[in-house]
Amino acid sequence: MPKSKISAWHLLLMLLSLMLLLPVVFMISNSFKTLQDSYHSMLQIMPSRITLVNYQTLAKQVHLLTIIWNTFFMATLVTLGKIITGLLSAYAFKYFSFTGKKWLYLIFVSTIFVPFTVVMIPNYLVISKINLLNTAFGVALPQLADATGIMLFLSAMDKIPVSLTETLQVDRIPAHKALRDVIMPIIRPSIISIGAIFFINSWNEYVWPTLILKDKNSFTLPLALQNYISNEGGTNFPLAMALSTITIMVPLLIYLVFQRYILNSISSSGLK
Amino acid sequence: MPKSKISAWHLLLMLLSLMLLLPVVFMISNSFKTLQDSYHSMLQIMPSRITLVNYQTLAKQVHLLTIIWNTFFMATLVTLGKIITGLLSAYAFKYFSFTGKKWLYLIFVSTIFVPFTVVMIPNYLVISKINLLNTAFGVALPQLADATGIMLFLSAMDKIPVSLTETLQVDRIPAHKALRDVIMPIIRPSIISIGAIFFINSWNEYVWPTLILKDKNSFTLPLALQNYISNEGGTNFPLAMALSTITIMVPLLIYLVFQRYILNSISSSGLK
Amino acid sequence: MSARQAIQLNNVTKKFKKTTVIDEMNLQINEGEFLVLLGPSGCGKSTMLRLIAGLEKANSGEILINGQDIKQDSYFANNFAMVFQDYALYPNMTVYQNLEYALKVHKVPKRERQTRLNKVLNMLNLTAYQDRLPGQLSGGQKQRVALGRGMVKKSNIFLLDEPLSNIDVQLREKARDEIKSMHDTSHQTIVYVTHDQLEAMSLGDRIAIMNNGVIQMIDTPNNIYNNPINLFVAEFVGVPQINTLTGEIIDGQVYFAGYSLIADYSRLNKLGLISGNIYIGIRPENIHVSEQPQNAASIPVIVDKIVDYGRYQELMLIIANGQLIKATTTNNQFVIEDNVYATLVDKKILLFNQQTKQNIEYSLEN
Amino acid sequence: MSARQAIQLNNVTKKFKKTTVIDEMNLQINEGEFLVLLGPSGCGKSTMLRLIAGLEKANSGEILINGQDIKQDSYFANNFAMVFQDYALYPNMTVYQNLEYALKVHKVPKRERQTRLNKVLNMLNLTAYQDRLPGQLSGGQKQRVALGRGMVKKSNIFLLDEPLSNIDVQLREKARDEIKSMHDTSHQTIVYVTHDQLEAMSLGDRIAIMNNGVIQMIDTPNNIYNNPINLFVAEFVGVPQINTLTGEIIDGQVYFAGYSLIADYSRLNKLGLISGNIYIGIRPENIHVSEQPQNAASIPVIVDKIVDYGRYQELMLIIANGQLIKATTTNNQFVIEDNVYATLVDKKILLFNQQTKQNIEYSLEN
Repeated sequence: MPKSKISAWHLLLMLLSLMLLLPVVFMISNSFKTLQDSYHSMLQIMPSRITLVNYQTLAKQVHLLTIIWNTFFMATLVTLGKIITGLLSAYAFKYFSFTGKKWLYLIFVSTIFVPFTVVMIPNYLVISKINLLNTAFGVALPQLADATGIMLFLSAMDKIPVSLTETLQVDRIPAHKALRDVIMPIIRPSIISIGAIFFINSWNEYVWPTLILKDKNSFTLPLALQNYISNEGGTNFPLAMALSTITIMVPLLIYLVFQRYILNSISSSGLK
Repeated sequence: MPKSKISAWHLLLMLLSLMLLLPVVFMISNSFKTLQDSYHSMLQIMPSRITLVNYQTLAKQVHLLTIIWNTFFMATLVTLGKIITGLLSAYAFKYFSFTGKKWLYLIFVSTIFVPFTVVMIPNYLVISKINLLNTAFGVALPQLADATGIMLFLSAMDKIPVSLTETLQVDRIPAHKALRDVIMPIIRPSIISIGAIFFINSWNEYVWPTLILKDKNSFTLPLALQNYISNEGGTNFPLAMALSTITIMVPLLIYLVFQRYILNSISSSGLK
Repeated sequence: MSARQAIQLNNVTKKFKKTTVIDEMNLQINEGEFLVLLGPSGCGKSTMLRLIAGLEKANSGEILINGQDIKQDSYFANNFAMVFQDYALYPNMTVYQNLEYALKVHKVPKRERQTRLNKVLNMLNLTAYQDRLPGQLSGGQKQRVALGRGMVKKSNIFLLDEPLSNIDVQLREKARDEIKSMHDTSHQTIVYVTHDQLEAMSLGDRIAIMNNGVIQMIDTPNNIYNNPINLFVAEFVGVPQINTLTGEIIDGQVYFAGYSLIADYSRLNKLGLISGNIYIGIRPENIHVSEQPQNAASIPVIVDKIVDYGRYQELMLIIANGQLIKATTTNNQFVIEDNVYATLVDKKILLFNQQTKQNIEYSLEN
Repeated sequence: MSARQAIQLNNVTKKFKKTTVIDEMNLQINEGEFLVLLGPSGCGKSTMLRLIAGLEKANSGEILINGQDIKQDSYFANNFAMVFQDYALYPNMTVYQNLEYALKVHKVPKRERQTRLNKVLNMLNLTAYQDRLPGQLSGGQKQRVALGRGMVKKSNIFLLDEPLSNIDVQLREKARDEIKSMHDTSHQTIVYVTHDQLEAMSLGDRIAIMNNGVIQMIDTPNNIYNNPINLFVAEFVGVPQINTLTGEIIDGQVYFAGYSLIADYSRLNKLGLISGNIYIGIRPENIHVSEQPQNAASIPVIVDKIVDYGRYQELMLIIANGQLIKATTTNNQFVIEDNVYATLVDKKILLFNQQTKQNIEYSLEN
């Protein structure tokens, strides 16, 4: 391959990754600027003077630990719930035949494309009727039926050789034991990575928790962040950026820890 | 497999699909109720009296056609942009080796987990600086660098046998011709389905367009819908449900048309 | 071998969408018999095995195992062992756990499990590997574990789907011998699917040759080789392939390239054929090549090509009419372009009807 | 065959991570030569082909094609044709387009393209299929298209990676003949990777037997079979496998099971061995089985098992000391448990050093 051609492709990727990274760099940098610095030289990458004042102010203004615990609890609840329903449904879809299976599957997939704005009101009304407002359970409940999760688990199960499940069938192993003793151990890396993805997404979730969690004591990080951001870009911009930086710490950590699994599972092979 | 066991699994799936479907049914049903009916019997599935009054009111209050056109134009722009960058990046990642490839890929994947709330302010500032507020281009630009799309295309390319690309290599076919003449025709079904997913997601997008599209003339459907919804559930609930119903028509249509491709691509094999 | 039937298929038909894969199949397999299903890829042999295992459902017909219809739920769980091409060992369990798992689930008491496992591990020389995971085993060891999984279940029917195809060519002979010796010791009923005729010939008590979802012939290896029912069977079995020549019957005599081939008149008289075209089948090892004609039917040929396989040599011979025939010999002394004579061994000549492709002289008693 | 070298490997080493796959390889392939790389799976034969094709980069050493280092960019694009195991036809193009594509990209004028394509389509009997997509072709047709793709490029080096392994067993003989006849007509240099020794024996001008990334022996099929350099080669080639027996040299004579095997003293004297253990290699077809001893070295044995492969029979014989040897015969008249005599053909006995596993008598001139 001529050298010049490779460079062109390389350039494209560099450009895109720059587009992806710049906002993050920008955020971290501004979280270390004073309000004045930020106002004058918002787009300057290196702060002219590094200050921790924003983080200190935050610590005074909000119960950071409570908020982090709320976020963590909600994300854990959602993750466990989605893993359980997703795993069981995917297994049922994969290894059982029953009437209407194809239709049921079509319904599941089609719901992926129903915009959240459209279903949030009905869901809100239900959660409010059963008195789960302001609870993590209220946030988690409607997410238990999650078609994306089912499909992620389905594609993990696709990699299990048919002969293996047929051996289970020939040996007359009951379905729940087969799932527990053979299928789950085999797709353990996928479960970990899908779980990590669930957790991070739930951690970052904003629109739906806004509806359910009205009480300041039940706020999660993205909700608290919203208090510092007006539509026009925030009254105290560096303060918002400091809270943003705190918000992405946990996802980043989880990503780094489970990186191997996540990479494998997301692009299941990807590059050599 | 004993009959009783199958039923248990079946029940689970039925329950989940009910949870998924109910909000949609509920929405459609309420869009045909009068304001009063809806207030008194919101959770009743069949309207006691079917009325088209909500749709008529909508047609009077907003420029439905303009809004639909805006949504369509924006979604098309985003879709085309994301297909082009995604396809090119995935191809570069898949078939070229260059220094730093692994790191670049790690950056791409990691950005999937940066919450949107966190990057939207920096992105907003950039779009505003380059004078793209209130335009579909402003909505599309930051989405061109989209790691999810790259990974979807990567996994589509994974199914191309290595021997095929090695034949292209032995035959000294230049990269852009190989992409155009061989790789793209082979993954055409995936391109169609990923494109459909892009389009539907963009059609449904709400948070980011809210920031960019301030002018009522540039509103998309989810933005117009927001005007009828307050946090507490809407001042005119059936009217909001009517607009919701209109909103999901196009995604539904696209889903039905490309269903075969989408199912294949999403769960790339899924069930038998 | 007892005459009780372990497996019985009555008019079984299996279709995938509109393609008929198994067509009105009838088959009886005796208890303790080693039956090999042999055929080209896509002939339906694997589907047949899967039907017997209950992994596929027949569209019509019935399948009886030890006299019981497999559609009944009462049908005994531990009857079967199935060995798949990839062995299908549970990758997360050690060799010991793999063997133990089904017993544990079906609540065989612990002491009983241990006794059975130790016996089988010993018999298969797997004791030293019992704590290894399948990923750490060679192909041959995996195959033994897969067999062992059936043996600890005390299965009396083993279904094997190309169990040697994932083993290195050089080790297949040994792996084959292990299957054979398991059968010799424990007399299970074995149904063995393969596309490899050497495997089939060396293992099977009987071989069923399949094509297009139909059993063409089911018989002992010897009869299949020497007394094939039709041209398909004759051409499918034997390496190098049988020579298929176009001959003619004139006045009750078989002519090929102008030579009258079969001296034994009584054999021809029995057929009652006076004239017409036929196919003549003659295996390469039944063509003798010599410098001088051996008898009146020796055909003058030219040596066109010689391939030396070490143990034997293959001669490509061209006849005056341009036809090519293959002969094998174990001590070739000819070189290319030699003018020599080919003599077809009279008694080994097979005659096939040109329309039906049936062996004209085929008889069950033969 | 000219003596010009088409392909030359000098001290080529290839590692994947820490595993050495090709170890300091030296190899010369003459122009127009048909070289077969034969070896067990994982021996490095495919890697070697990929190194030559430039699909893998060597860690050290150089590879010359027609005298030019392949690392140079100047290296001529149309030199090669590579046929993959799965043929790697472009699934979205017809047969005609598949053949035409590389020419079109490299700007061969349209008329020239048409001429070349028509010639090749004709030669390979593909004219009738030229508008079909690869999905509509059989395995054999796909292979012909893959060959044709190289022929229209006028490649003078063909690299074939197990091209017959996706073709039905029964059709392989024909497909093999097509490759052979392409080579006979156009004299390309061919490097052919296979694990099938019959294919190797029938196709190769020379065969290179590989193991663990090292060429064990490179020679004509005949020498490889009859004069193997070491025990690995002797055991790898030949079905059924060569018998490897443990023998002893006492007073300059070879003893096995108490019998003195080699009568020719001059042969043994040349070796200069007086005493010590050795391996005795004897191919099954070189063991004569008879009712009465044929000479003083005939060993009394018992027939343990007989497998009838149709064309020949394999006898498993047990010697008094419990050792098992295999013999083949084409007209077996013995039955199991017969007491018979096995006579090893004196001249065919191979002797291997027990430590080095080398053939003691190996010489290049032989």
